[in-house]
Amino acid sequence: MNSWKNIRDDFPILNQEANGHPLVYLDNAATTQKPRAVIDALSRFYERDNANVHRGLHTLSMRATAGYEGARARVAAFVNAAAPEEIVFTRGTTESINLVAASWGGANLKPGDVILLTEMEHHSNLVPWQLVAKRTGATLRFVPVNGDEGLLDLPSLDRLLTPEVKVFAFTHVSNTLGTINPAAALCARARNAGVVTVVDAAQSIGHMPVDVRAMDCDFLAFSGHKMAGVTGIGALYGRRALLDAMPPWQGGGGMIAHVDFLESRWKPAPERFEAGTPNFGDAVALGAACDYLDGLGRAEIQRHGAALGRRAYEVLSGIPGIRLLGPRGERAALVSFSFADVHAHDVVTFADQDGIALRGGHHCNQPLMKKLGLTGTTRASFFVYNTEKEIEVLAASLRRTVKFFRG
Amino acid sequence: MNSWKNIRDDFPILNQEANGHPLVYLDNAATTQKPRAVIDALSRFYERDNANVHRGLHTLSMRATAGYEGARARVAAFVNAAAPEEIVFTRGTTESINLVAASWGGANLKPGDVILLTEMEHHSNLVPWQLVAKRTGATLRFVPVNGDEGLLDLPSLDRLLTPEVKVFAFTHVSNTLGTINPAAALCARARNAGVVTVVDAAQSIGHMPVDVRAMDCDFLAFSGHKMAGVTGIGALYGRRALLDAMPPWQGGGGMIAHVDFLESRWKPAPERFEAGTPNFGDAVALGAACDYLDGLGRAEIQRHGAALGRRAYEVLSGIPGIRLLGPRGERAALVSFSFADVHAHDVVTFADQDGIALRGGHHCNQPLMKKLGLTGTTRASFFVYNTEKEIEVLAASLRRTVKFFRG
Amino acid sequence: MSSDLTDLYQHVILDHNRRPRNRGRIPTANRVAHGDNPTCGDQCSVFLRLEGDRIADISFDGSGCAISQASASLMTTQVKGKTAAEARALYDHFHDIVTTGREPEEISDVAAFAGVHAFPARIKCATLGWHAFLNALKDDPAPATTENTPD
Amino acid sequence: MSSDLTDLYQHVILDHNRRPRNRGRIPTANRVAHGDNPTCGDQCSVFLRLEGDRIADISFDGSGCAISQASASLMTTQVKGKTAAEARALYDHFHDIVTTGREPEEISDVAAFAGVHAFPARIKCATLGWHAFLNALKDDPAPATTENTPD
Ligand SMILES: Cc1ncc(COP(=O)(O)O)c(C=O)c1O
Ligand SMILES: Cc1ncc(COP(=O)(O)O)c(C=O)c1O
Repeated sequence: MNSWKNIRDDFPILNQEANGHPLVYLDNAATTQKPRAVIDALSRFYERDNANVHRGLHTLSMRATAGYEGARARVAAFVNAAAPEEIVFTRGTTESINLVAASWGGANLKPGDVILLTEMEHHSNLVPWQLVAKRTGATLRFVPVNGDEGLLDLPSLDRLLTPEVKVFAFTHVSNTLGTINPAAALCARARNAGVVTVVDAAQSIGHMPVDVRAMDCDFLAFSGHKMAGVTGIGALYGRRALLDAMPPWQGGGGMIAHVDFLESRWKPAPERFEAGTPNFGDAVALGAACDYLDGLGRAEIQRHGAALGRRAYEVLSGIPGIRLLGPRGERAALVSFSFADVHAHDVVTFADQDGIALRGGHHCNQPLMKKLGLTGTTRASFFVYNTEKEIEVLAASLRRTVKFFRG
Repeated sequence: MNSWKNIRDDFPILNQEANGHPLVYLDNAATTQKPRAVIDALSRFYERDNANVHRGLHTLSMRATAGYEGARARVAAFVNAAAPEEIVFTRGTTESINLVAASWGGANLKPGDVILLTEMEHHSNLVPWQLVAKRTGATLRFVPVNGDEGLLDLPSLDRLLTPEVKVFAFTHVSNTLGTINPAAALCARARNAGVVTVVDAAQSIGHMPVDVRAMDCDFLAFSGHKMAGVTGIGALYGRRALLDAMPPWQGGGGMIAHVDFLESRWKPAPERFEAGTPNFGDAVALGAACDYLDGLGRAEIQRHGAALGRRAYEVLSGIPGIRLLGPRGERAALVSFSFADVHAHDVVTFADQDGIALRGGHHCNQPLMKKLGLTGTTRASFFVYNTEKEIEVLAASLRRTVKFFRG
Repeated sequence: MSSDLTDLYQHVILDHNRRPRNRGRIPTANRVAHGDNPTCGDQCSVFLRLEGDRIADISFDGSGCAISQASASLMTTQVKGKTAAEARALYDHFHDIVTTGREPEEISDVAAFAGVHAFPARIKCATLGWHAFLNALKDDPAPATTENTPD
Repeated sequence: MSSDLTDLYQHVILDHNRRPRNRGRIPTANRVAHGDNPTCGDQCSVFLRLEGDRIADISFDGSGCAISQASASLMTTQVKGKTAAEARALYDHFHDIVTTGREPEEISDVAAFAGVHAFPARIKCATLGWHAFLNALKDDPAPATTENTPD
């Protein structure tokens, strides 16, 4: 168990001022900060163990390979995969989803097939499907969102899950609304209809226990940089039978069983999907991030985040003219809002002058914004080191900002 | 100018023993070690400046964006690109080539077209072309290698550059033979024939000046981890007009101009090709690697590497029964060899017991191995910190090994 | 409020933001151009009535932050009645102010935008309306975008 | 030479490597299987004459490191004349030795492979010929591969 008590000391970056105020970092849904333990694991790897993995029989290479494959096993355990071979390392959620869409989708979709998404998908769980739809002749269909409350229209799901639907891809937690979707129930309903499921866990992976076997999904995509890990590494979990049946996506060293000038044969998963030198340095750091989060306890992280999310919703709802998005009750560790008379970017610039890091804009959710009649929102998103006190600082700053604009 | 004098002190990893002997790291063609300056740049980024880039208007995000775009400009300058927009960040050489093959190739190749490669290509510059050939109906053709000497059969090039050839992809430096191909001349001949050129600079980028405008190539691919940078980051240089005309490859956040539920529009290059959160942490470290190498002086690095390559060829040629590959004269900073009676993997295991890190096997060059009647070779490859003394240590170890096996 | 910030959101900007001038589509327009800033999501359409070389009338519409909207609004008041060449010179002047922070010698509303200089991420907001206007002048049908423009 | 290394490349391995037994294709074979280790490039083909349940004759061919070739050679000498069940038991025994490093109680040539345990990257080399043999026994046409096998 790491200590929650001095948790802010674990994150060197928090110990600084921005524009003359103590940094209040509330942009965690974009990327989380990294604890010393993760940064040190990364440096240590390059200072002691670095060498190219696989194919290498010398001491450093064997150590690096053990580090890389150890990280794979660690990540597999973190999401409770049945085997390390079910974890493919990628750059992050976006690449993971592109891999599934291009490889699984390219091989399994045909004209007339339907890809089911939801209206709250991040562009990274929408555009890859648009691209493969164009390539294969499949079409897209969307589970509606019920307005500002941000809940999926679940009754419509049975109607939408027609026999033409081949895959259902949805986000576990919305980065814009803070909605937590009932992933296990959605997967169960899809499975009953014979539909493959792809879960975008970008916003849940660092914030709550994520168990692929309890969820019983077919694929799960996530990013290391949103779970206290560094940028450049993430993973795709895939059921082994599905992964092994998929054609390669990228070609190159490390993924082949045999190469001739004109034809090649592939290794099984996960190597089949890891062409070229893998990002083993950052993978090792991702293993350290898993250790760090498990040290804090993931149930405890979830409680902490949910409490901040609810508290922020309450406190901010008192600001005149604020429009809050997402569910009022159970919600993820973020709050998203807008004002009719102050643009999100102006809000962010004003908050920044008070040392507060927020994000404003469409949050890679343009179609949802359009549906809700918004051009963007301002979002405050929390992680393990954020406090109720910081929510007060945020509220005070927002009040000053709207007052300034309203004159 | 960094100091060459105490250069080994710049690389923390070198200061260790392997199996009771001082580490002699001769596996640099697989991956180079990282100087303190690069490791520190990475830690420092996560300790001070980390935030998601673009779309971010708060202090940290602006700093991170400046760091990331600064790294792009730095890398552009490193290869003398005309503009930072000609640099797309990727995971490395393999991903860069897959991007060109899938996006440019997918849009421009049709049945009957020919992709011209050489017999010395790394799997990473072969398999992506096999995949796109299968998809588009194009076929592959190869410039022959003249046997153990490892030179391209240049006279045959004019015969091979028929009107059906649409693209010529070749390696600047062979990772197996140590051959340095005349890249500028090859590009000029291809250009005269109206053929697009793709240069695999994985093995040249860290070892000699690489100037895309002098070379006048259309695309150039390379990996950070082979030029003193960390794993997970590399780049594709592309002529701007070509990049801007190419369709996206991966979809997701950051690469779109406008997204609707059913259709989207793309940003121009390089963003079009950087879907999802980029690996900005490692990109910043890559900028530091450029600084480090330029500090040593790239012409000086080239002289150092060429001297070691020649010296190793000379010294090792005295070992009974050794078969040396690649050119006898001008060669890259590596030497590759085999014995009829001792397998490469046994050589590597024995060398490792003497603290020497070598690589044995097909070096992702299976078709070339087959052509040369080899199942693999042993390779010793050098970087800025290697010494003539280490070549002596290697030669002594090899002599003991062959003696042991021959009894 | 920091002084940088009040510099940025000077009275002029707040005023144009609250009461935009020449907003909406003029029915007599013979040139239209659209600009967007995909990274921010800011949008701006410019409607132009060009008579010979003169900007006889102009309006804008769109959505975005205070800076982008106020800048577009102020732009319309500045170029209305000017020749194309005069309008281009005004843009150069404006561009110089927002990128260098140099305040112009004569007192003018444009000076309010000198504060943008301290917020480099916002320069694209300030120039969005101008880019759309320049495209309308050129009669360029491609939407103006502030991605990969030098400012 | 380190003692780990001489353990590994004991006399038995060197001997089988220099003078492989049962090498080449037996013309009477009624079962063939091929194994490869894509990471190393090692290859091994096993040719089997199965009469009822007995391994009447066996040979191997291939290329690879001393360990893989010696192990395949030794394997052929061990299983020739045995029943399928006996041969499988010999594999289990061999597998135990190379993965745990436990030397068997009775003195035998297989014991030479206990040294492999200290070189985890080489375990796949030592088991390659065995995997090809087991596939030939099963009459499995898929090439045996040491990728993603538990050893
Ligand atoms: C000539 C050549 N091309 C391509 C590659 C692939 O580089 P990476 O594995 O970094 O993608 C390598 C490195 O192994 C190489 O030597
Ligand atoms: C819900 C959701 N999906 C996908 C992504 C994309 O993740 P990444 O940019 O790390 O690939 C994000 C992050 O922005 C997200 O919030």
